[in-house]
Amino acid sequence: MPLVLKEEIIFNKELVPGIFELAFISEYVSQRAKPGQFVNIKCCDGLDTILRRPLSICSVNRKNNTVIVAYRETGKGTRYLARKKAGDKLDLIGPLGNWFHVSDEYKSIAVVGGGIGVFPLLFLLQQNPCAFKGAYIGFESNTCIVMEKEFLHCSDKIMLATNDGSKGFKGFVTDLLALNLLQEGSKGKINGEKYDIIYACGPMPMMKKVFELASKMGIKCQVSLEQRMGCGIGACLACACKVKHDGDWHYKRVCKDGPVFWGEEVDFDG
Amino acid sequence: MPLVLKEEIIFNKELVPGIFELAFISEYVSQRAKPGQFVNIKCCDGLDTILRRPLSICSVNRKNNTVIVAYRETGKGTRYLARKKAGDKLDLIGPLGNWFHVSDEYKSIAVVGGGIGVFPLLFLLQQNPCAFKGAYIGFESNTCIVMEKEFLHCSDKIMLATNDGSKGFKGFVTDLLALNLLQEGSKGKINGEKYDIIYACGPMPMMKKVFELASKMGIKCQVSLEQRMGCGIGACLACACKVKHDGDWHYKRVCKDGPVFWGEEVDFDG
Amino acid sequence: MASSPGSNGKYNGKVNGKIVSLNLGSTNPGNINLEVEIAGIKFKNPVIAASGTYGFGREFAEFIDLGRLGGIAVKGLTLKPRKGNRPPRIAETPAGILNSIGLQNPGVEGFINDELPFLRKCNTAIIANIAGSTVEEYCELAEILSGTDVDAIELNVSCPNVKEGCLAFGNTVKGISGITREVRRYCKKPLIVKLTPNVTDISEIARAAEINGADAISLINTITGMAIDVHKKKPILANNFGGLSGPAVKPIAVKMTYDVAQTVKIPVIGMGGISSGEDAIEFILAGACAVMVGTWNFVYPDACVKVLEGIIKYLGIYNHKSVYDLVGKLELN
Amino acid sequence: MASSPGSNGKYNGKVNGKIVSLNLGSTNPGNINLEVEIAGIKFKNPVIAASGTYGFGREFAEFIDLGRLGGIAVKGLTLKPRKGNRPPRIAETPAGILNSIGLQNPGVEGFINDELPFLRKCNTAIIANIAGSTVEEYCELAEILSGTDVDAIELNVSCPNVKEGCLAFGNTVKGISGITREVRRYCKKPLIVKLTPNVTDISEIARAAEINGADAISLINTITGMAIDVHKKKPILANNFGGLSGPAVKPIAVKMTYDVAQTVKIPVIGMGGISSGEDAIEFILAGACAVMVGTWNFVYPDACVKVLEGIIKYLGIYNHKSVYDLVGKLELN
Ligand SMILES: Cc1cc2nc3c(=O)[nH]c(=O)nc-3n(C[C@H](O)[C@H](O)[C@H](O)COP(=O)(O)OP(=O)(O)OC[C@H]3O[C@@H](n4cnc5c(N)ncnc54)[C@H](O)[C@@H]3O)c2cc1C
Ligand SMILES: Cc1cc2nc3c(=O)[nH]c(=O)nc-3n(C[C@H](O)[C@H](O)[C@H](O)COP(=O)(O)OP(=O)(O)OC[C@H]3O[C@@H](n4cnc5c(N)ncnc54)[C@H](O)[C@@H]3O)c2cc1C
Ligand SMILES: Cc1cc2nc3c(=O)[nH]c(=O)nc-3n(C[C@H](O)[C@H](O)[C@H](O)COP(=O)(O)O)c2cc1C
Ligand SMILES: Cc1cc2nc3c(=O)[nH]c(=O)nc-3n(C[C@H](O)[C@H](O)[C@H](O)COP(=O)(O)O)c2cc1C
Ligand code: FES
Ligand code: FES
Repeated sequence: MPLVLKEEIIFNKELVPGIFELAFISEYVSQRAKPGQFVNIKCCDGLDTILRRPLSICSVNRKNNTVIVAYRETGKGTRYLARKKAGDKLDLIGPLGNWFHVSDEYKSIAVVGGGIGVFPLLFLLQQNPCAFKGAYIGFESNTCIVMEKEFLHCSDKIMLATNDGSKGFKGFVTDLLALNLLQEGSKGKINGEKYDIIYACGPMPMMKKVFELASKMGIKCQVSLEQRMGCGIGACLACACKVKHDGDWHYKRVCKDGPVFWGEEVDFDG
Repeated sequence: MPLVLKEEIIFNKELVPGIFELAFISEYVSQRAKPGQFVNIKCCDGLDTILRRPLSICSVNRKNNTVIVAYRETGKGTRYLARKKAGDKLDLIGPLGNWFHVSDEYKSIAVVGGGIGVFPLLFLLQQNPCAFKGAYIGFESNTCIVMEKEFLHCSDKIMLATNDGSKGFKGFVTDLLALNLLQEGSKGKINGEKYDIIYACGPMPMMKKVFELASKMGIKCQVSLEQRMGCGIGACLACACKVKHDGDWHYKRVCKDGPVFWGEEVDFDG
Repeated sequence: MASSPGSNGKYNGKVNGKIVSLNLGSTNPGNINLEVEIAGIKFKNPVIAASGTYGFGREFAEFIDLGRLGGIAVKGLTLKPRKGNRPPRIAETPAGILNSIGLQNPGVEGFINDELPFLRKCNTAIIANIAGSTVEEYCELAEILSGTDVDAIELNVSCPNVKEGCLAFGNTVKGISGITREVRRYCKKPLIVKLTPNVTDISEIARAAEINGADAISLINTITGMAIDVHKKKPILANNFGGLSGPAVKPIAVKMTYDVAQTVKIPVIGMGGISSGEDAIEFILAGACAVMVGTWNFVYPDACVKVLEGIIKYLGIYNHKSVYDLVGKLELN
Repeated sequence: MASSPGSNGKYNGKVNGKIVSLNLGSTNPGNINLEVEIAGIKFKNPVIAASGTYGFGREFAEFIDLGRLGGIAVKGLTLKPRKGNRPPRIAETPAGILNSIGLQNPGVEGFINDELPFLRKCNTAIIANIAGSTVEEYCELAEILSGTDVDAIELNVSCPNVKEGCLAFGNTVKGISGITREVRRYCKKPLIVKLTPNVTDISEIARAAEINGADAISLINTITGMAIDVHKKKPILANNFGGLSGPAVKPIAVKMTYDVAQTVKIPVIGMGGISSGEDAIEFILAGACAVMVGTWNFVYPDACVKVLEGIIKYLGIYNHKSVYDLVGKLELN
C-alpha cells in the first residue's frame, strides 16, 4: 500500500534566485518512481497551507535511495518548502500519477521543456536507454538556467534557448525546435535528429506548439500537464483536464490519468 | 512607541518534562520590564495559531539585555514555542500589563506561587530590595519542580510544597502558608516572618485561599490573574475579570488593568 | 481517566495539560462499543467518508482497508453522467478550500454497474448521495437506488456548484419540505437529508426535513465563497464561486450541528472541518451520533482511520463504553 | 507593472511569480489618490479599523499614528453602559477566532464625554457603531450621536452575542427595513448599515437597507459559531456561542461583498479576515470601496497600516492612480 511518507531531507539549495533543488532519501519512492510521476508534499505542518503541493520527480538514485525534486518558490507552500533544511522531515505521498510512455521502438527521442517544466524531463532522459536523446530546454534568461549540466550529461544533444537571448538561441524553445525540425523536414536528415517521440513539459502554449509541430512532422508527442489539485490520488476530481473522446470530450484527472497525456488527446484551449 | 519586536532566542530548554525556559535578547523589553508584566508571543508564523500567547516575564538581565520566560507546553501555541531553537526569532509584543506594587514601606514580603505561577514571582524577588523575602512555592510533585535554585538565590527563606509529598511539605502550598502564618499569629513572631505584603500567582482557588489568609492576618495581598486574551493591549475586552466596585462589580481587563490586582478587588468566584 | 482494559497498544500523552500514560489498542479495545445506528442501519463505527471527497472509494482502498470505516458516502450522483465544471476547480483558502467540481459523476447507472459491486465488497456501509435539478429527478434517483443494495440514500439538496442548482431546494422550508416529501414516496431506503449551511435558520430547515419523512439529517455541506487572484483580477475558480470546507468552517458546523440536534429527534450526522478524533468528539458532544470526514482525506488519505483512532483513544481515556455515552452530552456553561 | 513614479521607497518582490523591483514610497507615493468617499464623507484612504477590535483607538495610538488610518469604527455603543458577557470571551479556531464580548461599553454618554474628544484629535474619520435591543433604542442612539461630531453612524444590527439580541433585526428583510427606516428618521449623519452573514440571501437584506435609507453598507459581521473543550465537555466560551472572524471567514466575506455590491448602488465597505493588502484588494475588486480590518489588529497592532501599505504597493505595481481604478473591477471567468 502506498503510504504517507516522512522522509529525511539531504539538502535543499537555491540553484538560481527562486529555484530550489531538494534531495531526500526514500526507498519507497526511489524504487518505484517512473519518469513523469510526481510526489505530493505537505509543505508545512498544521493549517497554514493545507493542500499538498505536487512536484515532479526530477531525478532518482536507486542505489542510495535519493530522490530529487526541484521547484520554483511561487507562493505560500513552496515558500515553506524553501525554508526546510537538511535533516528535516518531508511529509509526502508518492510516487503518484502515470508516466511517460517508453518503448524499445523509440530509437530517438526529444524532450522539450520550458522553465520549471524541464524537471520531469531530466528524469526521463536519465532513465531512458535509447540511442539518441535530444534535449530542448528554454528559460527566460541566462540567470534562470538550472540543471544545464545534468541535461548535458544525459542527452546526446542539448539545445538551449532563452527568451532574451542572454544565452543560447534567442527566443522561445519552440522556435528553436521548429527551426530544427522543419530544417530536417525539408532538407532531409541533417543532424541525425529524427525523433520517434517528443516529450514536452512547460507552459500550456508551449506544449500546444510542440504538439502542433510534432503532428506536422508525424512524430508522436506526449505532454505533462499541470492543474490545481485537491487529493492528488484521483478521488476528488479537482484536477480536471479536457481530453477528446469519441468526437466528444470529457474531463480526465491530471493526478491519476495524467499528468502525462498523448498530445492528440489534449484540448489545449480547454 | 512599543513595537512588534523580533528578538533573537538565546536558548530554549526543557527544565522538566513539559516545562521550558526560554531566553531571548531584547533591549526594549529588558530595559522596561517590571515584575508582573508579560510579553505576548506569536508562537508560529502564519495561521496555524493566530492569537498571541501571553507569558510572564520570569527574569531580566539589564546588563546584557536578556529576558527569560518559562512556560508549560499546554497546547498548539506553546508546542510551537517549544520547537524553537537558539538563533530563531521570537515575534513578541511587550512588556505589557501592570506590575506588582512595590514600596519602601514593605520591609518583609512573601510570594506564593503554584506551578507555572511561580515565574513572575521570581522576577519580583530578584528585583525587590526589601529586607526579608519569603518564597512559598508549590508543585505537583518532585518531578515538576523548576527554578528552585533561582528562588533560593533571591529569597531569604524558601518553603516548598508538593501535592504528593515527594519533596518538601506534603500538601498544597496554601496549607504550608497557613501553617506558618497562623502559627505566627497565635504564638507571636516565631520565624521572623511577618509580612507586609503577599504576592500570589497560580490557580484561582490557590490565590483565593492566599487572599483569605492574608486578609485574616491583616496583610496586604496582590494576585496575578490569567484569562484568555485577544489583543493583549487593552482594546478588545476579551480578557475580562470581575472586580468589585462601589458595592457593585464590573469587568476589568487582565491584559491592561492587570494582570496584577489587589486581592480585595477580585471576585474569586466570578 | 482510567486506562481502558482489554487494549494492547499504549498511549502516552496529555489530557488537560497532564501527562497520562495508558494502554490502548491501536484499533478498538474490546470493551468499547463503537457501533451506531442511524435509521435502522448499523454502522460499525461513527466515522463515515463524506460525499465528494472519497470518490467511490477505489483510490483510498490503495491506502487503507475500507472495511475499517463506518461507511462511505459516495460522490454525488445524477441521473445522467455529468462532465462537471471547468478547471481550476479548487482553491486553497485560510485553513480551508473552495471547490467547484460541479458534480462530475458517471451517472446513477454507471455507479450501479461499475462502482457499487466493488464498494459492496468492502464491508462498510454505503450511502448513495444524490443530486438533481428537479424534484422528479431526485425521485427517480431514489427509486432506482432503492432497487440496489446501497444502505442509505443521502439527499444533496445543497450543492452550491451547479447552475441549475439544487441549492434552491435546500434553503427554504418550503423547498426542503417539498423535496423530502416527494423523495420519501420513492425512497425505500433510509433517507438522510443533507443540509446546506447557507441559511438564516438551519433548525427550521432540519425540522421541515424531519416532518416530511427524513430518517436522519447530515450537515453541513459547503459554505458559498469566493477567492480572487488579485494579480489576474479574476476569481481563482473557473466557476467563479465555490463551496468552502475544511477546518476553517468547523466552529460554524459545530454550532449548526448543535442547533439541529436540539431541534430534531432523528439522528444527526455532523461534519465540517473534522481532522482529528477530538474534532469529531466536538460534533458528537454537540449531538451528532456519527461524523463525516471530507476535506481532510485530501491531506491525509488515511484521515478517516486517524479520526476513528482518535475517537477510540478519547473514549478509552475517559472510560466510556459506547459512542452513545457522548452523543449530545455537551453541558452548556 | 511599471514602477510608480514619484515614489521614494523601493519594492523588490514577486508579482505572479516574476521578480519585480520598483521604487515605491513607504507611505503614499504622490500621484496615487487613496481617497474614497462614502456617503459624502471623505476618507483619506480605504482602510478603516473594524468596530469592536479597536476599542476607542487609545491602545493602538501607542503603536501607530492613528492619523494614518482612513477611519476608526469604535466599539459598539449602547444607550446605557454594558458590562458584557462572562469570560472566557474568546476562543481560537482554525485560522479564526470566536468572540462573545457581549457589547461591553461605557454607554453612548460615556463615549461622548470620555472617548470622542481624544478620537477627534486623531485626524481620522470616526464611525460610531451602535447597538440596541429595541428600535427605539437605536433611534435614540442615532439621535444623540447626530448631535456630536462623529462622521458617520454604523448600525450594528447583527451582533450575535447578546441575548436580547439585535441579531433579530438583521436577518430578515422585514427587520432590516423597519430598523433602517426608523433610524434614518433620527439619524442626521451618514448611515452605514452593517450586515450579518448569518442569512440565506444577503443581497435582499442589503437591498432592503438601501431602499429604506442606508447611505452605505458594511459587511460582514461575525458568523455564529461554537468551539467545544472536549475534555471539559463544555463550550470554551462562557457564553457558549460566539461570532467567528479572522482569515477563516474571508472567502465567505468576499463572496457576500461581491453579491451585495452587485445588488446595491450605495457604497459598500467590505471586511472579514483581512490581514494584508492583497486581502483588501480582493474585497475592493469584489466591489467594496473601502475595507475594515478587525481580528488582525489583535495579532499585529499595526495591521491597519500594513494593510494600507500593501494596498499602496499593489496600486503602484499595477500603475493605478486611484482606489476607484479597482473598485468592482473583478472580471468573472
Ligand atoms: C503534476 C505536477 C507537477 C509539478 N511539478 C513541478 C515541479 O517539478 N517544479 C515546480 O516548481 N512546480 C511544479 N508544479 C507546480 C507546483 O505544484 C506549484 O508551483 C505549487 O503547487 C505552488 O504552490 P505554492 O503554495 O507555492 O503557490 P500558491 O499559488 O500559493 O498555491 C496555491 C494553490 O494553488 C496550487 N497551484 C499553484 N500553482 C500551481 C500549478 N502551477 N500547478 C498546480 N497547482 C498549482 C497549489 O498547489 C495550491 O493548492 C507541478 C504541478 C503539477 C500539477
Ligand atoms: C498574563 C498571563 C501570564 C501568563 N504567564 C505564563 C507563564 O509565565 N508561563 C506559562 O506556562 N503560562 C503562562 N500563562 C498561560 C499561557 O498564556 C497559556 O498556557 C498559553 O496561552 C497556552 O497556549 P497554547 O496554545 O499552548 O494552549 P491552547 O489551549 O491551545 O490555547 C488556546 C487559546 O487559549 C488561550 N489559553 C489557554 N490557556 C490559557 C491560560 N491559562 N491563560 C490565558 N490564555 C490561555 C491561548 O492563549 C490561546 O488563545 C500566562 C497567561 C496570562 C494571561
Ligand atoms: C471536492 C468536494 C466535493 C464535494 N462533493 C459533494 C457532493 O457531491 N455531494 C455532497 O453532498 N457533498 C459534497 N461535498 C461536501 C462534503 O461532503 C462536506 O459536506 C463538506 O466538504 C464539509 O466537510 P469537510 O469540511 O470535512 O470537507 C464536497 C466537498 C468537497 C471538498
Ligand atoms: C472581539 C470582537 C468584537 C467585535 N465587536 C463588534 C461590535 O461591537 N460591533 C460590530 O459591529 N462588530 C463587532 N465585531 C465584528 C467586527 O467589526 C468585524 O465585522 C468582524 O470581526 C469581521 O472582520 P475580521 O475578520 O477582520 O475580524 C467584533 C469583532 C470582534 C473580533
Ligand atoms: S487532485 Fe483529486 S482527483 Fe486529481
Ligand atoms: S486581551 Fe484584548 S483587552 Fe485584554
